[in-house]
This record gives sequence, C-alpha cells and structure tokens, in this order.
Amino acid sequence: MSINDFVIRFANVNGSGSASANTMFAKALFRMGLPVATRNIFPSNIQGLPTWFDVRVSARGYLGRRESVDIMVAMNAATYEEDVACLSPGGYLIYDSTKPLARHLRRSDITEIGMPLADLLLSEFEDIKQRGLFKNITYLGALSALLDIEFDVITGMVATQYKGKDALIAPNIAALEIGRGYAQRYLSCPLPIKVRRVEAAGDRIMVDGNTAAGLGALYGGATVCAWYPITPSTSVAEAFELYANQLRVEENSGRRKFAVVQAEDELSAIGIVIGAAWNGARSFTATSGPGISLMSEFLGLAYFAEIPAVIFDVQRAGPSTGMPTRTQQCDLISAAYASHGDTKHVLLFPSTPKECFEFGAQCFDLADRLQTPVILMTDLDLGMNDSLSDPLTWEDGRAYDRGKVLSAEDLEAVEKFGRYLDVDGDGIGYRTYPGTHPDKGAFFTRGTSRDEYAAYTESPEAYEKNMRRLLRKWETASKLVPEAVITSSGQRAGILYYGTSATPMPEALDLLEEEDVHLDTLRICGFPFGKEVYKFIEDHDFVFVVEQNRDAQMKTLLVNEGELDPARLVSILYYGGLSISADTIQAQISEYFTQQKLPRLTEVKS
Amino acid sequence: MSINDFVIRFANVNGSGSASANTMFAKALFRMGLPVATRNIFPSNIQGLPTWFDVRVSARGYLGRRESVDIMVAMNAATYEEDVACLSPGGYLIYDSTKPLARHLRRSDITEIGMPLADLLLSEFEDIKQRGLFKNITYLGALSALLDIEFDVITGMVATQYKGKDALIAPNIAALEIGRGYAQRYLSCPLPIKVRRVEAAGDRIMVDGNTAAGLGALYGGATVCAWYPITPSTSVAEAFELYANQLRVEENSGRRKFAVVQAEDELSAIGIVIGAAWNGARSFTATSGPGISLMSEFLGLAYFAEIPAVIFDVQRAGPSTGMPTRTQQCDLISAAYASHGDTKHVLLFPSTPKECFEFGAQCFDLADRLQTPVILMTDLDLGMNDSLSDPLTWEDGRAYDRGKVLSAEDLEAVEKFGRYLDVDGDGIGYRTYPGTHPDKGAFFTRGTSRDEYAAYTESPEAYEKNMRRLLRKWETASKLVPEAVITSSGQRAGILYYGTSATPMPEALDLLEEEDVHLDTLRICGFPFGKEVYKFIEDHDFVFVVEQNRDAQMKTLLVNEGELDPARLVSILYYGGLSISADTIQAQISEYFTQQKLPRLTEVKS
Amino acid sequence: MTFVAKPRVHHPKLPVNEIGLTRRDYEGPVSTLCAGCGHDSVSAAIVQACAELSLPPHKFAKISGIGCSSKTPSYFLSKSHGFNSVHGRMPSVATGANLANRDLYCIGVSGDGDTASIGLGQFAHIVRRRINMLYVVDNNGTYGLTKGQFSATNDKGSTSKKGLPNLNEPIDLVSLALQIGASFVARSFSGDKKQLVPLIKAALIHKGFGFIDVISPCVAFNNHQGSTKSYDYIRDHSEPVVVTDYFAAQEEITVDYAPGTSEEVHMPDGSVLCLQKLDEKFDVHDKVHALNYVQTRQAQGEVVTGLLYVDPDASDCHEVLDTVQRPLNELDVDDLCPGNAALEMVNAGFR
Amino acid sequence: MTFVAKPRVHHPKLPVNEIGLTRRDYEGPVSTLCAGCGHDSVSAAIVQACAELSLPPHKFAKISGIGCSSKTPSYFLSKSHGFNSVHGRMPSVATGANLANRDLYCIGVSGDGDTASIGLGQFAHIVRRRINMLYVVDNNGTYGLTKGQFSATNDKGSTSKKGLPNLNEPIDLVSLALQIGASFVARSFSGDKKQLVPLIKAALIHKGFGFIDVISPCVAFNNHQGSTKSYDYIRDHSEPVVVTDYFAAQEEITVDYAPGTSEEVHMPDGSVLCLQKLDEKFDVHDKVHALNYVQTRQAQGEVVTGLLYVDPDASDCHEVLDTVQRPLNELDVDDLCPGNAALEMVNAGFR
Ligand SMILES: Cc1ncc(C[n+]2csc(CCOP(=O)(O)OP(=O)(O)O)c2C)c(N)n1
Ligand SMILES: Cc1ncc(C[n+]2csc(CCOP(=O)(O)OP(=O)(O)O)c2C)c(N)n1
Ligand code: SF4
Ligand code: SF4
Ligand SMILES: [Mg+2]
Ligand SMILES: [Mg+2]
Repeated sequence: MSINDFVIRFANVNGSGSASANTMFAKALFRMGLPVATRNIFPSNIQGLPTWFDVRVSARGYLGRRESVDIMVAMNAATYEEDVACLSPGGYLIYDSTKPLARHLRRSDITEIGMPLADLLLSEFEDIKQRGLFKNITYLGALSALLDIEFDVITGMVATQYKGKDALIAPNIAALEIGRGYAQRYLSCPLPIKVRRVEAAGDRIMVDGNTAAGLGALYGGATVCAWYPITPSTSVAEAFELYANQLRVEENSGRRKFAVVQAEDELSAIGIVIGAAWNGARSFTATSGPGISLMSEFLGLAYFAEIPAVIFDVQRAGPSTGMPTRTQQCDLISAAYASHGDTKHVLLFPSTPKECFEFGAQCFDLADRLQTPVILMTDLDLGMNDSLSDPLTWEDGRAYDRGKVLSAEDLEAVEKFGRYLDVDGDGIGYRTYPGTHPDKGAFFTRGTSRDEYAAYTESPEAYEKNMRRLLRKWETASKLVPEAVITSSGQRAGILYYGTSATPMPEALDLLEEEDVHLDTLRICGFPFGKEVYKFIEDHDFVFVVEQNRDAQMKTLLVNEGELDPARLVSILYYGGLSISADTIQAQISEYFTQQKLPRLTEVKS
Repeated sequence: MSINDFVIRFANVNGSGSASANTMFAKALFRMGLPVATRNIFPSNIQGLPTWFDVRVSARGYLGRRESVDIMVAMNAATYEEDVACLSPGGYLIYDSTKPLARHLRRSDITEIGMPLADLLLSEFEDIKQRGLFKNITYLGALSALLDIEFDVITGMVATQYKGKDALIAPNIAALEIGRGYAQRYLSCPLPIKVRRVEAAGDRIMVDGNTAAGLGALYGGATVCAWYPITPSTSVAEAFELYANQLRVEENSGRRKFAVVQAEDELSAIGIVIGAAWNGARSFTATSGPGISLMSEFLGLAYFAEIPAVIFDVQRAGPSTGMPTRTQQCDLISAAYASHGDTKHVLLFPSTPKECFEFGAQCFDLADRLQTPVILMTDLDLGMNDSLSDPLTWEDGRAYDRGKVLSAEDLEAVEKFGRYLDVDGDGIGYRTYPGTHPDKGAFFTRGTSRDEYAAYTESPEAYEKNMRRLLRKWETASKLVPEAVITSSGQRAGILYYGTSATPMPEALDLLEEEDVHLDTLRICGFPFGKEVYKFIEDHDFVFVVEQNRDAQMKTLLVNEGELDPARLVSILYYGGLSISADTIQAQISEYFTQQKLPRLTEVKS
Repeated sequence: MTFVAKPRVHHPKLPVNEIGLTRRDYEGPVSTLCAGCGHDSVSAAIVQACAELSLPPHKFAKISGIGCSSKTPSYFLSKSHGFNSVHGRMPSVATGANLANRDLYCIGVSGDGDTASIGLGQFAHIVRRRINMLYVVDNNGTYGLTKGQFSATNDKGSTSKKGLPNLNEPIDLVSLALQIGASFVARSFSGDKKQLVPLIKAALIHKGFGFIDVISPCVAFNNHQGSTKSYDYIRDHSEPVVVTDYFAAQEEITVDYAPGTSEEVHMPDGSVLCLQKLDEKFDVHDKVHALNYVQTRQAQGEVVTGLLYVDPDASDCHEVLDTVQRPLNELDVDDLCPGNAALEMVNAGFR
Repeated sequence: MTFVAKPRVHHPKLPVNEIGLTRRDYEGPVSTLCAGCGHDSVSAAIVQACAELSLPPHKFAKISGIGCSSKTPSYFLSKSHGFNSVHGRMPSVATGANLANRDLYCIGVSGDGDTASIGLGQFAHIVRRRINMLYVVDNNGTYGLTKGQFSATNDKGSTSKKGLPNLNEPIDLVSLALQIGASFVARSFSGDKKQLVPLIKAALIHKGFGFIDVISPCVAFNNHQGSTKSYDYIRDHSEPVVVTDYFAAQEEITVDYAPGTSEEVHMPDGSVLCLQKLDEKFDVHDKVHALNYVQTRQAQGEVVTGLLYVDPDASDCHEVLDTVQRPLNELDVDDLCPGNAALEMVNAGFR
C-alpha cells in the first residue's frame, strides 16, 4: 500500500493530444496538494512518433527523475514491448484491451489492467479524430477511479483547460465519466497505489522554467527581445511576449513598451540585442546550443566592446544537432569562453523556475553593471517541464541597477570623458548612451584595440592595459554573481552541483545517508566563482562534481579558473539526455567509496 | 665592432612601397649566407599609417624578435619621435636630413646619420610618385655601403624582384647607386656594425609560413579549397591557388585538378569543406579567429558526423577584431573545444615554415584517418613574415592515408555495413563515399544521434555509446598527432612551448644558461597530447609554459586533458601583439627564480 | 492504442525502367512526417522523376539543412548517401559535395525557414556559383519543426493558426533566384504531381543550378483558413503559366500543343522540354520578363507556377573553374602530388 | 620622410545652419583611408546633408560592419556615437539601436563585401523589417581592407588589378532592395555630390528604410582600366534617371523643371522632393517597374543612378510593432516593471 508516492508513465504517440491530458492529470494531483514533477520525453518530430510523459508523485517532495516506473499507461503500440518491459516488478500496466495482448508481451510479476478503450469510444464518438483525442481523457477518467483522485478536481481541470472554448467542456467531462465509470464498474478501485489530499505543495505553483525566465526578463526591464525559434528555448520568447502584451502596454495609447523581433537567425538575434544594449535598452535573446555557437563571434565583440547583452541558453543534448528534445548541461565551456581570443563570460545557473525568474531578472542588472554579456544557463528539463516552484515574488520599489551611465548633467561635471578609464579600480568604465549630450561623451565603439579614451590604437601597452583591466572586471564579477548555496555539517567530503543537477539531490543525499555516506553540499549559482566555492573545495578532502555532460565541463571551469588540483574533484556524470536521477548519483558515489575503500561513516573534520 | 649581429628597424608609411624594398634588404643578407629574420609590423589599413619592418641578423642564428634596435631607418615623420626613442644607446639613426632635425629629437648617445634623401631624389626623378617609391631603394643603396653589403647581391635582388617588368630594373639600380654613392662619399663607411659573407644559412630558404602551408595543402592532396579573405590567413589560399595553377594542371586538357572557391563568408567556406570532405575530396579552408568563431557550429557537426575537414587557423590578436595585424596564440580554447556540446578537435602546432608545409600536408592524412576536423594552429608572425627555414622536402612514393574507406569490392565482402561500428576498437568506423556501390554502403549522415548503423535514434544508450566511442577515437588521435620534441639533460625544471613561442627559445635558453638556469625543453606539436607530454611534466618539479595569450590557454588544455595539478605549470605569458622575445622569456623566468628563491645551479635529478 | 503505420504497398508486377529498376528502388524508408504533409508528396515526385529518368539510384548526393523538409532526403532514394547538415547551410555543403564529385546528381532539399531566413545568404550565393544541382524548397510559409512560427515566405496578412496576421512582407524565392541569375527557375505545388514531376526531371537534367520553389502545405501548422499556403488557397490561386512535359533523348514526343503557344526546349543531353504557354506573352528565356511577370501577378494575388526561366546552355561551376572531367574525389597521390623535384624548384624560388 | 597629412582647412567665416552650427560641427577626425578613396567623398556628402538639414549632430547613431567603408563612421559626425561592429552584421546591430531609441537618426554604412557577401542575409532581412534608417553601401566592387579580392557586386568580366577577369555574375543590391520591398531605393556615385547629397537628405528624412547604393571607387585596388567600378568607367556609364532636389518644410522651392517630366513628392514631415525625370516613362512609385527598368538597362551595360523608388507613406518597424512613442531606452522601472500584485495574479494562473 503506497500513498502519494509513485511514478506513472504515459506512453503515447506525439501529435495525438496526449500531452494536454497528461498535464491535466499532473495538475489535478498538484491541486490535491501533492508535490508532483512532470517530464515530457518527446521526439524531434511533430506527429506520429513515440512520446512518454512521466509524472512523479512524492510524499517527501522529491522532484527528480526516478529510474523505476510503478504505473505504465501503455497507449502506443509501437513501443508497447519496451514500455511493458520497463515497468517495475509489482507495478501496474494499464492498456487498451480492445484487442487481446500478445502472449509474449505478458508479464507475471505485474498487474495488467485492461480497458477496452477503442471499443468504449467507438460507441460514444462518431468522429474518428475526436475518438483519438478523447481516448486520453477517458484513461484519465479511469485513473481518477484507480488512484482515488478527487473527481471534482479533475473536472475542474477540464474547466480551466477549456476556458473560452466552453463547447468542449461537456464532451470532455463525458469522456472522463466513461473512463471513470468503466473503472468503477469493472476494475478493482482504488489500487494499492493511490493519492490522498495533503498540504505538502503549500502555496507553491506549477510552472515551467522558460515561462518563469520570460517573466524574469519582463520584470527585469527588458524592452527588446530578439530571437530565433529553436527547441527548447522558443517558449522563453513566447512567454515574454505573452505577458508583456498583458502587463506592459501603455495605458492610454495601448502601445507596447517593448519590442519583440523574430529575427532571421541567431546571428541577427544577438546583433539586435547588442545594438539595443549599446543604445541603452535592456535586451535579450533566448537560444540553445547551436545558437550559442553561431553567436560566438558577436559574444566576443560584446566582451571586448563591453556591451551588456543578455542571453538565455536553454541547453539541449549536443554536440551538433545532437538530441534536440533531450536535456543536458553541455554548453558550459562554449558559453563561458565563447569566441576566439581571450574571452570570458558571466554565467548564471538557475535550478528552479523561481530562480529562472529571479536570475533571469538579475541578468540585466549584472549585465548593465558589468557592461558585458551575461548568460543564463538553463536546460530543457527545467525549461520545458512543469515543476513545483515557490511562487514568484517581486519586491516593489526595487530599482534597476543600470550601472555606470553618465547623464548629460554628469558629463557637464566631467573634465575629459574617458570611456575606458578605470576610475573606480573595479575594472568598469563609465559609459554614455548615444544622444545624451550635444558636445560631450560621444565615443566610437569598436571590437578593435583602443586606448582609455576610446581612440583606436595598436599600441602593445594600451592593448595589454585594457586586457588586464578586463581581468579586473572579471574579479569584480565574481563578487556580484549570486553566491553559492552551501550546507555544511563538517564532513570530509563534499558534493557540488548546479542547475537541474540539484533537482534529484535531496533524494540522492537521503539515499547516501542510508549508506552512511554524508556529504556537505554546495550549489553553484554563478560564474566566475566566488571565494566561497574555492573555500568549500579547500575545506574538503575531495568533492564530487555532479553534471550532465560527458566532458565534466563544470570541473574544467573550476580547475581552470581556480588553479585547483583536479584530483580533488570527482566527477559524477550522466549524459543520456534524460535528466540525471538520484539513483545514478547514489550509484556512482557509492561505487567510488567502494573502489577507493573509503570509510562510510560520518567523520567530523578535526 | 659587431659583425653579422644586429637588429635594424625601418620605420615607414604603409602603401609607400617600403615593404618590398625592405624585403630586398633582408633577402640580400640572406643571400650572403646570414641567418636573417624579418618582422613586418603593419597597421590594419591600406595607405598612410605607420609601419615598421624589423630585420634581425644573428651570427648565432637567433630568429626571434629582439627588444632592442641597433639601427633605425626613420622614414616616417609621424612616428619619428618614438622611433628615435626606441633606438638602443650606441645605435645608429639613419634619417632624411633634407630638413634639419628638431632639437628636442636629438640624442647624444646615438650616432645620427643624415642623408638628404628628398633632395637627392628631387633632382633625379620628375614624377612625385616615383620619388616616393625610389626613396626606399635609395636608402637601401646607402645601407649597402654602410653595412658593407655585397653590391652585386643587392642588384641581383632587384633583378629577381622585377623579373618580367624589365623596364623597372634600370631606374631601381640607379636609385640604389645614388644612395650608395652618397654614403660612400659623405658618410663613414662601413659602420662598426656590418655584415660579412658566411655559410650559416646553408641550403635554407626564406619563406613565410602561409606560403609553406599552402604548399603543404597542395602536396597533401587537397583538391577543394574554400575560403574567405581575412588577415592574416588570406595568403594561404592564394599560395595554394598560385602553385596549384603551376603544378596541378592536367597535361593535355590544361584543366585544373583542384577547385578554389572564394566563398561568401566563413560559414559557407567551412560548409563547402565539409560537403567536399563528406564526398571524399580532401578539402580545407584557411581563416583566423573571427572565422573560427563563425565556423564553430559547423565544426561541431563535423565532429559528431565524423567528417575529415581541415582548417588552417592563422591566429591574430583577439578578442573580437582585436588587433588584426598583430600576432597571438589566442584561439587554442576556441579551436580545441569549438562548438556547443561535448566537442574536442585535433590541433597541430607548427613552429617553422617547414612545419607549416609538413603538418599542413599531414593534416589531411590525420583528418582522413580520424574522420574528424583537424586544425593547423599557426599565427601571423609565422604566417606572414619571411623566415629562415630548412628547404621543403617530399618523400616521393609516399602514399596518402585515406583512412578507413570501403570500396565497392570491400562492400561486397561485408555482411552488413555499419557506419559507426567500432570494428577495430580504435573508435573509428568505416566509411563509404557516395556513389560507391549500387546496393550497399549507402548511409545517411546527420548531426543528430544515431545508432551504429547510422539510423536515427534518441535512445540514451545508443547516444552514450556513440559518445564514448568518440572518446576512444580521441585516445587514438593522441597517438597519431606529431610527437612532442624533447631535449633533456635531467634538469629539475622544464620549459614547454609551441608554435612561434619556439622561435626565441634557443636565445632565451642561452640567456638563462648564463644565469645558471638550466631547463629541459618540450615543444608541443599536436593536441590531444601524447603520453610523452605528461611524462615530461611528471618528470619535472615544475614546468614553465610559454605562450602568447593572456589566459594561458595551452596550460588550460594541458590541465584539463591530463588532470594535472596546475600548480606544477608556471605560465610565461606575452600578449602585446608583437611576437614574444627571448628577453621577455628570460626576464619572467629569472624573476620567478628570484621570487621563489630557487637555486640557479644545474641540479641533476637523482 | 494509436497505430501510425503507413504500410508499404506491394505491387507484385511493378513496371521496370530502362535500367531494370522499379519505382521501389528509388524509394526510402517510411516517412515520419505528419500524415498529409505536403513534403511527402514532394519526395514522392522526386522518386517518380528519378525512376522515370532511369538514373542509377546510388548516383545521387542528397543534401539538406534542418527542418521537416530537410528530413525528407531520408525518405527517398535510400540507395544513395544523404547528408542532413545544419540549419540554413545546405547550399554550402551541396557546393562542396558537387565540387568533390561532379558525376553525382546532387539534390538539395530545404525549407522556407532554412532557405529564406537563416540560409538566405547561402541561397543567393549558391545561385551565383552556378552549382549543377536540383535545389528544392518545400515551401510551407512556416517553421514546421519548431511548431508554426511565421517564416519569411509567409505572406503579409496571412494568419497564424491562432488567427494573428503576419505583419511582414514575404520574400519571394522565385523572384530572388531569377534576379540573381539562376539558370533554371520554376515554381510548383506539392499537390500537383503532374506539374511537379516533369519540372524535377528537367531540373535534374539541366546542367547548372535548377531551382524549384514547391508550395508544400504544412497540415499541422499552416493549412487553416486565413493561410495563403494552405491546400485550398493554393488550389484556388495558383496560376500555371507554362505546362511542361519532359521527353528523354530517345523518347517519342507525344504531346501536341496548339501552335504559337508551344515551344520545344532542347537540353544539352538531347532530351526535350515541351512547353505549352498558357499565357502567350510569356517568354521562358527572358529572366527580366519572367521576374516582371511573377512580380506583377503577385501584386494581383496570384501565385504563378510552372517553368519560369531556363537557359539550356548555361555553364556550371565546374566549367567556370575549369576543373578536370574526372571527379576530384577519385584523384590520388599520383594525380595530385607534384613530387619532390618540383618542390626543389619551388625551394629555389625562396633563395 | 613620407608626410601624409591631410590638414583640416580653416574657414574663418563658416556659414551657420538653422540650429547655429557650421559644417565643421558635423565633421569627424581626419580619415585614414587612402588619398582619393571614394568612401571619403561619401562621408563628406553625409556631413553636408546633415549640416544642411540642420539636424542636431549628436542625435545620430552611426553603425557599421568591417571594411574600409565601415571605418568611415569614425570620420564624420564626431559628436555622435558610433559602433564599428563585426563583418556583415551592421543590419542587426542597427536594428537593435533603432529599436532602443526611435528618436535617433540611424546611419548604417557598409561595404559591398560587408553587405553583398557575408551580410547578404542580414541585408535582405533588415529591408523586410523596415527599420527607419539610412543604409549606405560604399560599393567599390572589391574587398578594400583585405587588399583587393573581387566582391559579389563586381561585374562579370571586370578585371582584377593583375588583369584576371571576374567569372561570376554580380549581385545588384539596388535590384535586391527593390525586390524585397525597401521603401526608398537609390543609386549614386561618390564622385557626384550634386546627385548624392539630396538623396542622403531624402533618405534621412524618409520614415522607413532608405537604401543608397553608392558606387565608390577603390583607388588602391579597383580603379584600373578593365574595372567597371573605376572613376572613369562610372563617369562614362552612369545613367541618371531622375534628378532629385530636396527642400525642407519651410524652404522655398527653387527648381523649375519642364512639365510632364517633373514631380513633387511630399514627405510626411512636410519636406518636398522635386524630381526631374530624365526618362519620361520612369515611375518612381512603381517598384516592379523600377526593378524592370534597372535590370533592363543593366543588361545593356548601363548603371542607372538617381532615386529609383520611394513610398513616402511607408510604415516603419515601430509602427508595425506598435511601440510607444518614447524611446524604449528611456523607460525605467516604473514604466517597465508590472510589480508584485500583477505577479500574484500570474502565480494564480500557475495553480
Ligand atoms: C542554428 C539553428 N537554429 C534554429 C534551429 C531550430 N530549427 C529547427 S528546424 C527550424 C525551422 C525549419 O523551418 P523550415 O526550414 O521552413 O522547415 P519545415 O519544418 O517548415 O519544413 C528551426 C528554426 C536549428 N536547428 N538550428
Ligand atoms: C568574420 C570576418 N571575416 C573576414 C574578415 C576580414 N575582412 C575585413 S574587411 C573585409 C572585406 C571588406 O570589404 P568591403 O565590405 O567591400 O569594404 P571595403 O574595404 O571594400 O570598403 C574582410 C573580408 C573579418 N573582419 N571578419
Ligand atoms: S509539422 Fe508541418 S511541415 Fe512538419 S511534418 Fe507536420 S505537416 Fe509537415
Ligand atoms: S583600399 Fe580602397 S577602399 Fe580601402 S581606403 Fe584605400 S581606396 Fe579606399
Ligand atoms: Mg517551412
Ligand atoms: Mg568593397
């Protein structure tokens, strides 16, 4: 008997309307107060290929991917065999029993729950397309009975979903009832796995990271968004535009206080962002790996010409087109050192939708303050799946930090304006927006070497001086990016992670605790790394670094920027394109302890 | 009194024909058997800005840049002051005395040698443009007397230079004689600094690295060259085309056995290279930093789709447009890890024109064998300046290694062709060219994940397996790239360098020896690094790493790929855009020994 | 369960072509595009054209960018190599492939996003380079694979699935190709195989750059009312200007058009295009005229289709570059390496 | 010694314009281009046009790519900000700049390499986006800064300095701009200031995308005999089709053209373009016609110059996007941030 604790997987065909039905399922559980996490595993294709939708319900609030499946709703003939195979022993298989199951597909260690879905719908709906769509709703109805979901919550979901298209509400509810009725009549309900209303979700919300990031840009004061469609980042720009149209329109005129341009490609998108940022507007683009590659020449320009461009990189599995609908954390090196020559870029690593919002907004302050590109490094797993998140909040009265910008009055007071003078010793000069003053403060921006007064030069000394100042600015950046989040109980070993590798961490740590492995933790939020990161590493004998790429890219950054001995960092890697699970982390760490013959007891450091 | 040992600097205005006169000067000395090195320091501009041309003559054969100047030929009014200032005490200043020197420009610690050049030419040449051109030749004539250069060698140079434009020979020789005559009559000739015929240059040649690299591509069997103009790489493609037109034309038809395409940009250039390489032609492009940035998406495709593309990166000072006519070694990270996702690329590092030729040719064998991009990392200093080099040689009968390519007959023998099967355990599959066989061996190439039979898949296991195979291939690559060049006398400390940082090394080591600093040396020739590189580092207490960039990019690669403790690598950096000098290396190393209070005696390791 | 199977129909007695192959030998594996997608019809037309031309199915190079359209080369001609490269860069990859082996038939397939947005520069420049290939754009006015954004060929005023109008002027690829100087330019419709197949044949045989802009509706994102790239809209607004029939060299010419409106174009390989001009004044050999015609009709809301321009005597890239007849990828060290003696001469020049 | 000084001439009594400034206030530092380079004349024409229009010299944004041409914004209007960006990407940077502050006059300067090769895609798409700016190409048919390679606007058959003929067809930027839908299209010659200055004025005042292709000879690499972009060649082959005079809103119109061949175009700000048509049949408001005209004359070896097309009522990007009148870069947190209460409503939607 298990309450509020299971993984259910829906195996469907994409383009068949299943995603919205499955989302309703997840959201209904959420509305019953359960912590739920969803993961949509979809193909790079529009219609007709296999897709899976995992919903994890966890009484303890674990939101990471789990390797095992307790309930399989197997609706795709093409993957039926593998779907049945991946069900955990003791699990429940829900299938369409209109045709009998082939003998070789049957398993004795699971419970098979057949429903003649096709038959049920055949009698109810004439239209073949409708039958397809309502099939998903029908199994949802059955699940409500099987899992003991409050029915009015589900019907409420339908009402929310089809608000404005009211004609659809009744047939959907009818379909729900067909499923529920069949289950109540013919199946033993509820199953030993079921749900029960709790208050665990609290005031939390369910939202995807991209929507939150789009809202972050909106609240952060972005006025120019230039983008080019690419999975999994498209919905960032779409969310920005959607909410800006609602919340950022001039009162009387109805005119827009923002501009969204779907550019012809990523080169153009970043160029627009840089042009707008140079001209004093907060601007951003959203893209994924291939876009970062294409933007790299421009990113070098922005670094050297000192332009506050903001980029949201929603990472997907590379290299090249790779697996565009799978998740990874694999663009760290290409983003951190994007462009030829000696370049370095500021990165932020959100772990939750709320951080997508907050860091998303903060990017603009940082970019303006540091006069350099800032890249938000999120990924498909966080960006495109609905996750449980604390509600988004904004402190009214918070001002934007526009950085060192001289107004006409400021310029009047300045003897001789020098764009690249390091007046304050923090490596950051003062800039002016075009058109500020009739006589003072105009300068020529270029990607070529110049002196402190922005005059072109090829002098080795002037060049080197400028490059050293940029390193000073880098140092300043390390103090401004969000600090790492640390928990410490004085263990000998630590574990370090970032972004979505944090999601399975509470569960992984609990699993490890059970094995008497105790670790202090550090979650990286920004690059360049603050002192606290290096101190944490120094304070531990060795530190695990968890990441979702093959080449241990965060480790590379840590070692390279901090002059660390790489031997002290032990990589825990997963790069299969699904999100890393607690099981994977636990297994690799456990293995390491065994191999290194390390003791597993808490050892408080002397 | 100094014989065959000095640095002479010509300060001119660009677009005034000085480069060819100064080159004749250098070549004349070379023809007298002297080891000479030239360095043209030119602006990113076509006409009217300052340019300097350094010629170093060294009896000991040192070819690196030297910081001090013994003779200054100051022909540019705009830079006169700084030019006079940079002359070493005791040096010689040659200037146009038509107008008297301003008092504040005079120095008592140098010898001023005035020649009324403008006056001399005024009477000889009517045309004002001719006067400008012949002025350079006239000071050349004077120098022949001042430095005791064999006059027939110089006149011979003129004859070579103007072969085909015979009408120009006589007036040039007349101009030479005007200068020589004036010097012999009015100046005390020769100076204590002078030259004398020796046999030190041997059978060596004087050639720039780009020409040698273009020849390397020609000898290496490249048939498709696609490029886009960019300083300092343009002359690679031009040299390839020039010599191919001479040496690679079909006998009877006169048709070309190669295709050169000036593409519309670098994205297109690399696309053409990849398309041609995929279709079985050896193909390459030449570019510089901005081009590498633009090519990075395509480089990721070539890595993942396993296409043997060859790129010659002639590095210039970044970031961004930076200093396009200055040299650096600053594209290492962007080339090695070009593209998003987990990518790594093979790099070769030539140090001399001969290696530009040899490695240039070898790139094609390596790319075909490894089925991956190979990037030749040269730079402006090596690429655009004439250097002394051993003659280029080719072993007749040497075959091209086209790698694992199946012919129609091979395919007949194969049961089931699997493009990405690791049959040999070296991570390299067998490929087929399009059109090989009517029924077998065709496959679909893509930048997306696929199984061993080239079928599209999003399976995590298939993806991971493929990515691990690529790491195996990387391992194979480390055994195939040119080995590091090591000299060892069992010192405690070593010094590691690559590319043009090797040029000043003999001199730097001699200077250090004088200070009782003795170092074993290793010159890196390829990436991924071979075992010998790590062994060298292991065998020494610490190792200096000499490079011409700000961010110690080679050190980053060494640490990252070898899991080294970065504390053992001490960076010697110069990034002012001129080439690194022996003085800089010596000073930094000496400083390190002093700071670390290290003993300076040879200590043979126990 | 949802079964999405597009079964391969078996024809027990498929007709064979001149080289003894059936249509099946030119097909590919089952498409994974949406049922009803115009792109699948384009693929089918390519299969038919290649089969009818009796070209050896392995002697093709199929190149594409990224998009639903760019996936299609995996669904036809499975005996030939294909290369699904990166977004917008098919033209450069195809250029390289053609330079490496001039003997292969090169087919490039792209989408309107792939060609008219990110790839516009490469498109214009491959036209200039006169690569000998068939360049097909599966033009649906939308970004299918990224789920329905407007593409640059989407007409001003045409609406999205949600009903929002497009505010930007379209880029007309046919006009662009004509203006930049393509030697073969046509427009067609995926739903009109009768028009499309002869055009594909002619473009394949044409020596030089053969461009066909195929309106190919996206049933998932751009086939609604309000779209100007829907099946219905194109059926209503397409205005064929020339009907083209293709006859191979030895084939008997079996069409008989009214005199004055017809023309025979003789291709260098001996094959013949029979043209029936539906607008008498239309001249298929005058590109300025064709451009003017297309633009004028477009201003009137008509979509001109058919063969718009052909220069049967055009030169291709290999002629311009004067490369050898043998494919460059067949040359080996003996052909390519000038040897050490030559190098010694080269060295001498550096002394 | 070589003295290369281009001294600034002093005019003791320079005339002042309506806002009390002299020509000097619109100039920049001394150019570092080659003496005689056409680009410097274009810069001078921009200076003259801006001064005559009495526009505040700091209210400009000057954007360029990379090349000799792209350096020129540092040599005019030194009181305004400039941005020498990366090769071929001026259009995108200018787009961003214009979106951020619609009140600045935006001048983009590019080269033929910068625009017709690497930047062709961006060029086509900025036309589509209707950015309100003056876009000038200093067109010399060559890559000046990289020392004389053929560019994509170099005519077929035109020779290099070494005498080798160009084998590729040119890309004609004027035709491209017309065809893609630019609302103001002109061609001129750097050596013809009388023609060029009014065109620059008109393009600056034009609300929308104003494109001027200026043939601007490169004395270092493309001014020899055999070049079709040399001073001599253009003087011989340029065919002005329309003479344009620009009159500001209050100004008295002082030209008097023969009736039938003249036309007054009224710009939205009240200024007037007086056009004298040298070819009576030429219609400056019909882009299909203009394109046809340019292409036809081109085929005859003539370089049509002058104003080729103008739509004085064109809309610009800000109208299409319906942005607020205030420049976006002036809006601060109070204008931009919807505040926490709104966020709570947003949160509610996620429950
Ligand atoms: C560099 C890059 N940017 C963006 C994408 C995402 N992307 C994939 S397909 C596509 C558009 C395809 O549209 P189209 O070429 O019209 O093809 P269709 O799917 O409509 O046939 C885009 C933007 C990508 N793959 N690569
Ligand atoms: C990405 C990139 N590729 C190549 C270059 C080298 N480059 C500098 S200027 C130039 C061509 C300029 O030609 P054009 O735009 O016609 O300007 P012009 O000098 O003729 O005025 C090139 C190719 C570069 N700066 N950046
Ligand atoms: S989304 Fe559109 S273009 Fe893509 S396969 Fe489906 S119908 Fe075709
Ligand atoms: S090289 Fe040509 S384009 Fe460049 S400045 Fe000189 S004349 Fe002008
Ligand atoms: Mg499309
Ligand atoms: Mg040019």
